[in-house]
Amino acid sequence: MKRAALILPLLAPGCAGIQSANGRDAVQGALIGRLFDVFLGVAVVVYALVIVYLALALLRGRRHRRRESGLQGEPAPSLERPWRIGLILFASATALILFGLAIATWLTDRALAKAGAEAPLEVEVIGNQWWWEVRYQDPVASRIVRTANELHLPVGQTTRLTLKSNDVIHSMWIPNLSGKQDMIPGRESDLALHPTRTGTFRAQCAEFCGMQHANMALDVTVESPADFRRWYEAQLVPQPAPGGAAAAGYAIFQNRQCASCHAVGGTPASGQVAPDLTHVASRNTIAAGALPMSRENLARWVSDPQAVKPGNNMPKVPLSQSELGALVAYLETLK
Amino acid sequence: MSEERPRDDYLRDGPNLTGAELDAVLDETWRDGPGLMGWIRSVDHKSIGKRYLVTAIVFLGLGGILAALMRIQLSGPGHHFLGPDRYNQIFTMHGTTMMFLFAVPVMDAMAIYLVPLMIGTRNTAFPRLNAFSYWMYLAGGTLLWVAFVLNVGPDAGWFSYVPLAGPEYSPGKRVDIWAQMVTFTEVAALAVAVSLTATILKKRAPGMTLARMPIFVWAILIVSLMVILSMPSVALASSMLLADRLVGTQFYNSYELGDPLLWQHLFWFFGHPEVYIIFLPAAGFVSEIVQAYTGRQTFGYTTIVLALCATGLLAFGLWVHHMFATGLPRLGYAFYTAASMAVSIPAGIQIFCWIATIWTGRPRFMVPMLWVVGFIVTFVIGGLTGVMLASVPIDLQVHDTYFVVAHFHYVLIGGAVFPLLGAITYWFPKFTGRMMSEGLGKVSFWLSFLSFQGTFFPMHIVGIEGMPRRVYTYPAGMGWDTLNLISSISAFVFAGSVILFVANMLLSMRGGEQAPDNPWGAPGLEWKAASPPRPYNHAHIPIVLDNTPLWNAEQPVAYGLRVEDRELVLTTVLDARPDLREPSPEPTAWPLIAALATTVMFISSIFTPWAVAIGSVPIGVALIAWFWPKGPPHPDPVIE
Amino acid sequence: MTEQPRFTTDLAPLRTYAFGHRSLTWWGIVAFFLIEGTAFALAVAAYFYLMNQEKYWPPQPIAPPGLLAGTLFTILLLLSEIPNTMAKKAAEAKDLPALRKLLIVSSAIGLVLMGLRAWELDSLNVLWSENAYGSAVWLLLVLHTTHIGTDWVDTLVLAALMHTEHGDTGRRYVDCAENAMYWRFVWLLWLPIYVMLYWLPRLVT
Amino acid sequence: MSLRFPEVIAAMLMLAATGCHRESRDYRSLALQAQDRTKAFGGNAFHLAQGQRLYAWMNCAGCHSHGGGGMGPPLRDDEWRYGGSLPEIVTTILDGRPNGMPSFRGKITEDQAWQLATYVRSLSARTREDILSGRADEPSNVEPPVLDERKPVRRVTPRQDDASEE
Repeated sequence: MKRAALILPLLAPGCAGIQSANGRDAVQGALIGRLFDVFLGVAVVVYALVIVYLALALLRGRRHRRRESGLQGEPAPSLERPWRIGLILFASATALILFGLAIATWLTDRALAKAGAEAPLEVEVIGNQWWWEVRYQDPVASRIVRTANELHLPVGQTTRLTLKSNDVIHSMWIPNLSGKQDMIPGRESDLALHPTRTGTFRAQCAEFCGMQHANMALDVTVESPADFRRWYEAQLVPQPAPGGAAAAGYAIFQNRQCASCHAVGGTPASGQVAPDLTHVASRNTIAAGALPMSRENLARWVSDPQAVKPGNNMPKVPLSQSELGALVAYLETLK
Repeated sequence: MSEERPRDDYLRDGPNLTGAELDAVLDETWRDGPGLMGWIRSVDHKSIGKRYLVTAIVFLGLGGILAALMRIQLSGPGHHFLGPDRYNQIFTMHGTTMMFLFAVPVMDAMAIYLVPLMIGTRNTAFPRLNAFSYWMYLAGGTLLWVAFVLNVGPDAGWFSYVPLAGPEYSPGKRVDIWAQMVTFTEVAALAVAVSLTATILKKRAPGMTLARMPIFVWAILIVSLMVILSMPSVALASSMLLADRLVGTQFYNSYELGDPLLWQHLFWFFGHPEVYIIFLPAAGFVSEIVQAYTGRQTFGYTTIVLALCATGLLAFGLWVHHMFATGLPRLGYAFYTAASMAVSIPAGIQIFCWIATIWTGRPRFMVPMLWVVGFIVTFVIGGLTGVMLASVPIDLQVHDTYFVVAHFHYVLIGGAVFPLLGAITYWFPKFTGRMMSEGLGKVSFWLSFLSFQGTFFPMHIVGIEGMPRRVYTYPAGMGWDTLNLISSISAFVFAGSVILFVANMLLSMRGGEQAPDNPWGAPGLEWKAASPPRPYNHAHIPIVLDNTPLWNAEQPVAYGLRVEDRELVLTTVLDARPDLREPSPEPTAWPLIAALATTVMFISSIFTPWAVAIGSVPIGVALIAWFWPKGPPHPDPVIE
Repeated sequence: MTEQPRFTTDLAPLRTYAFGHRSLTWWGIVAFFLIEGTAFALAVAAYFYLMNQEKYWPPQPIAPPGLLAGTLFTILLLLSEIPNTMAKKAAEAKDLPALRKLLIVSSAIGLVLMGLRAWELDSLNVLWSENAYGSAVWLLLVLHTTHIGTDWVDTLVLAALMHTEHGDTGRRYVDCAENAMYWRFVWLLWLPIYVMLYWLPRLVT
Repeated sequence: MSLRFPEVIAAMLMLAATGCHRESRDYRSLALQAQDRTKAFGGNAFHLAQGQRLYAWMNCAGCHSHGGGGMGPPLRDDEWRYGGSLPEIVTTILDGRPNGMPSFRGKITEDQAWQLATYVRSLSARTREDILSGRADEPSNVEPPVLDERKPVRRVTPRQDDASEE
């Protein structure tokens, strides 16, 4: 095992990005990563042996090279004998190595099952065509947090994601934390995460789900339990109707097309078919990772969503410049 | 009707009728008709095989162009070269074309052309069924590509997971056309499999017992049985998908007791044997090439044949490794991990035997041998990443990422296309009577080999670094930019090398130096026939005494077959004792007409389910006319 | 090919047709058995796959398929084996008159079977578009109907062929024998499907 | 090959006329006049599929159920109180109708109204066969389409020959 770990670093180059299986920022990710190191190490060793064997055969063959074609005389059976033994040794060695790797896999599986056994925090993630609906479960109904395209996790605790889908098959994959699980309509699967390092990571849908499969990302923020508690309480706070400059934007949001699909806690707008916007301004990105959150990007997205994410289900709502400015001002207040 | 007494007034080959005189008569009997009608009516396995090969290489080119377009779009983050809709159509068409329209048909092409020559007979069994299968394959490919040109190309991936490919989330006729194309190519592959199985079992030269068959013929027999047992699965799945989309059945509708995973089970039950259907003929090529260029029979003949059988058997037991992320029970997965790992043992054994053959033989490093070495170096990497993918936890990280894309390109291009290019170079003299140029061959090999590694090795790293599969673009600053650029540039060099190879083929077809019957001094029976082979392949049916007929001093032949009508000998299955004289069907256009009727029925059934009932009447008429004996009844039967 | 090749085996006295596994078309038909058998096996597997996802099978308001039509169809199908076996023996004995009569009897039985099948499809108590159960039942029945339909047309064609002057040649007898073998495969395949579709829902609830 | 080629090309061109339009995913908003919109939306499978999803999202099933009718009139029959052509259905959706049909103007965009109308018209199987989607991924408690003629209600707009819109 240690020998494999030595070889590995030179093969998985570069520090792990925010969306990389090398990140290993959770117990699950680390377990899988270590198993991958074992497999990679064994694979490199086996490959080296095969190449050496091939090279020797080619070199020996080069010495006996010949121009003329045709039969060169059937090699004597005595010459064949060592190769028969070699074949048996090779086959049994391969079987033994594979058996060892199967045992390593089984051990990792058991450890993964144990790591995800009990989870104080339950989160339901529902895949839709090209965005994620995230619901933090709580026995008290009023404390259920509904958000979209973002996932906050307390470090050092296990969180269980219950994965569902509203339309086609998606796949929740946070490479830094753990492996992926498909979200299949009509079925429920689960994914346990036990982050060990704080930071922001990026998850992405890993099963082709249509036109905007490429822009279906999720911001994962791992923070200390205290910060997580603070974020959780902030999410529970509904958004009252604002005064001043944002009031015009609020009126547009409630009376025009926005309220038909989107919901903002504490206001009449309660559409369920599009992401919940109660605390949209507190998120890092817009439209499932398509644009980083900023005032200009909000304006750019709302004015023409089809330009940013062609084919997504948000229509181009006809807005004048002033209406757009007012609406964006209102959205900025939804911290 | 009393016992069939052979009337002596028929002209038969033998000591009194041999050499040039026999050649004239046999050529007259077995030749294709002249001109276009002759071409359409042909049932000669060599012309059908060549047609399959040319069509498959055309589809390889088309699929390659799509790959180039994808690499341009992915060469950097956020490119707008292709929109999402067009890119999704392109990657689906790339996968579908390469798997259904290139890989399986090209192996069929080589098998149809070479198997009758290698087992010493004059045509495949059921040659008209072969002709029918080519027309169905051509119709399926044309349907798909015409639809793609008309913006009706499928866009749900080459395995079209439901419900995305279902009626609600794939509006229009795009996925219907994909599903119907699968039906076309599956009918074609099944027809070829049936005819090859019967050919190999019943038409071997007298004396060629099962233990003396060339390894390539063994590979094709096992592949044919795998096609027969796996293709019905995709036929059923795509018909159920078409029913869901057109007549409202509920197979995959999770709201009405259906299950999207039913599609995945049925598709991958076919999907995984399919990739072994592509790899095993390539393993057969390598065994033949290594045997010819090291001047000795491939080491461990029985071991390799058993390894081929083991691969064929195991292939049916590991399809769930494509579904490790779908949340099925973990104990079931453990079985599939074991099976997926176990399937690498037969492949490893074959690699061991090939290298042992090179070690103990006296190799000549011609171009085909370079392709074999390139194959071993590349395929072993693909095999090892395959073992990684067999382990569930690792697969959960790398499934549907560019790591998997790298894996299957290593085992499909490295494992099947490299041996195929070597095999084309090796048998080119037999196909065309001219040698491919050594120099150009070496250049295109090294160019292909190196640019292949440059294109696909970085994909391993990009996959581990988190880039999912089938994304039409990706954000900047994820650490994927340079690796994708390297892949894109190498991809163009690789495309260039394949074009160079095809150019070498085209140039050598006319300008190559004349090839003798057996330029490599190889032991197989196909090298006993002329280059290019006469329409009747062998003047006299050869008799086989051991595994390497042409290296045996004794090369006896049989005689006594009729020469003015198409006739060849059937032998018993196990030890190939001569058993019957079998008339071989005459050329006819009915297979084309039946294929056209089937095409009309298949395509119109996309638009209205009634077409299935109405459309099957012309097919029935065409098939009856195809089988109905024509002309006056012959006492000694001839299939008109 | 300058010098004379060594001629050793004379193939002239070999026969030009034979019954059973010595004939080439026999192997083609066995290959088709494998193809259709796999397709039916997978359709049955899909039926069981969908079944064990439900507590009630067939799902609640739907009654299992009507027994009368299916059972009559199965009985007649089994009875059709009698003329079928006689036709096979007549073919192997090259007894043309008997073969001609038996082929006509088989074709007539085929016509009645198709009629019974139409009635059976009508008494399934479920439409293919109602739910996955209905779809699976209709899939199996449509597959078998095409299967029996194609072999019925084959029998019709053979019956017509045997009445022409081509009928009296060796290979045509082989064709009739192999068609009889194929008919056996058709009803052998139907038995498990019949038990599964008609009796399983009644016994297992 | 030569003799088959001209026919194949002719067939393809004819197919081209219908093929690419039915399939084009033109998600950009279409600034077109009424009759151009009828052709643009009426003959396009993508818009029909989007209309099907809007039908679910905007809770049309609340009153019309899956076209069988309930509080609102059935949409699967051939009975159109306020006109069965596409522009008329769009007007019904956007401006609402007396006794119960709410106005969706401002609640959904113009294009969405046209997509919804395309789907609603397809419920009575008046759209071309090749555009209809086989079924929705939802419970199939949909009664078979009822096309038998019922007693006609007095029409608001003169009856247009619907066939003209194909």
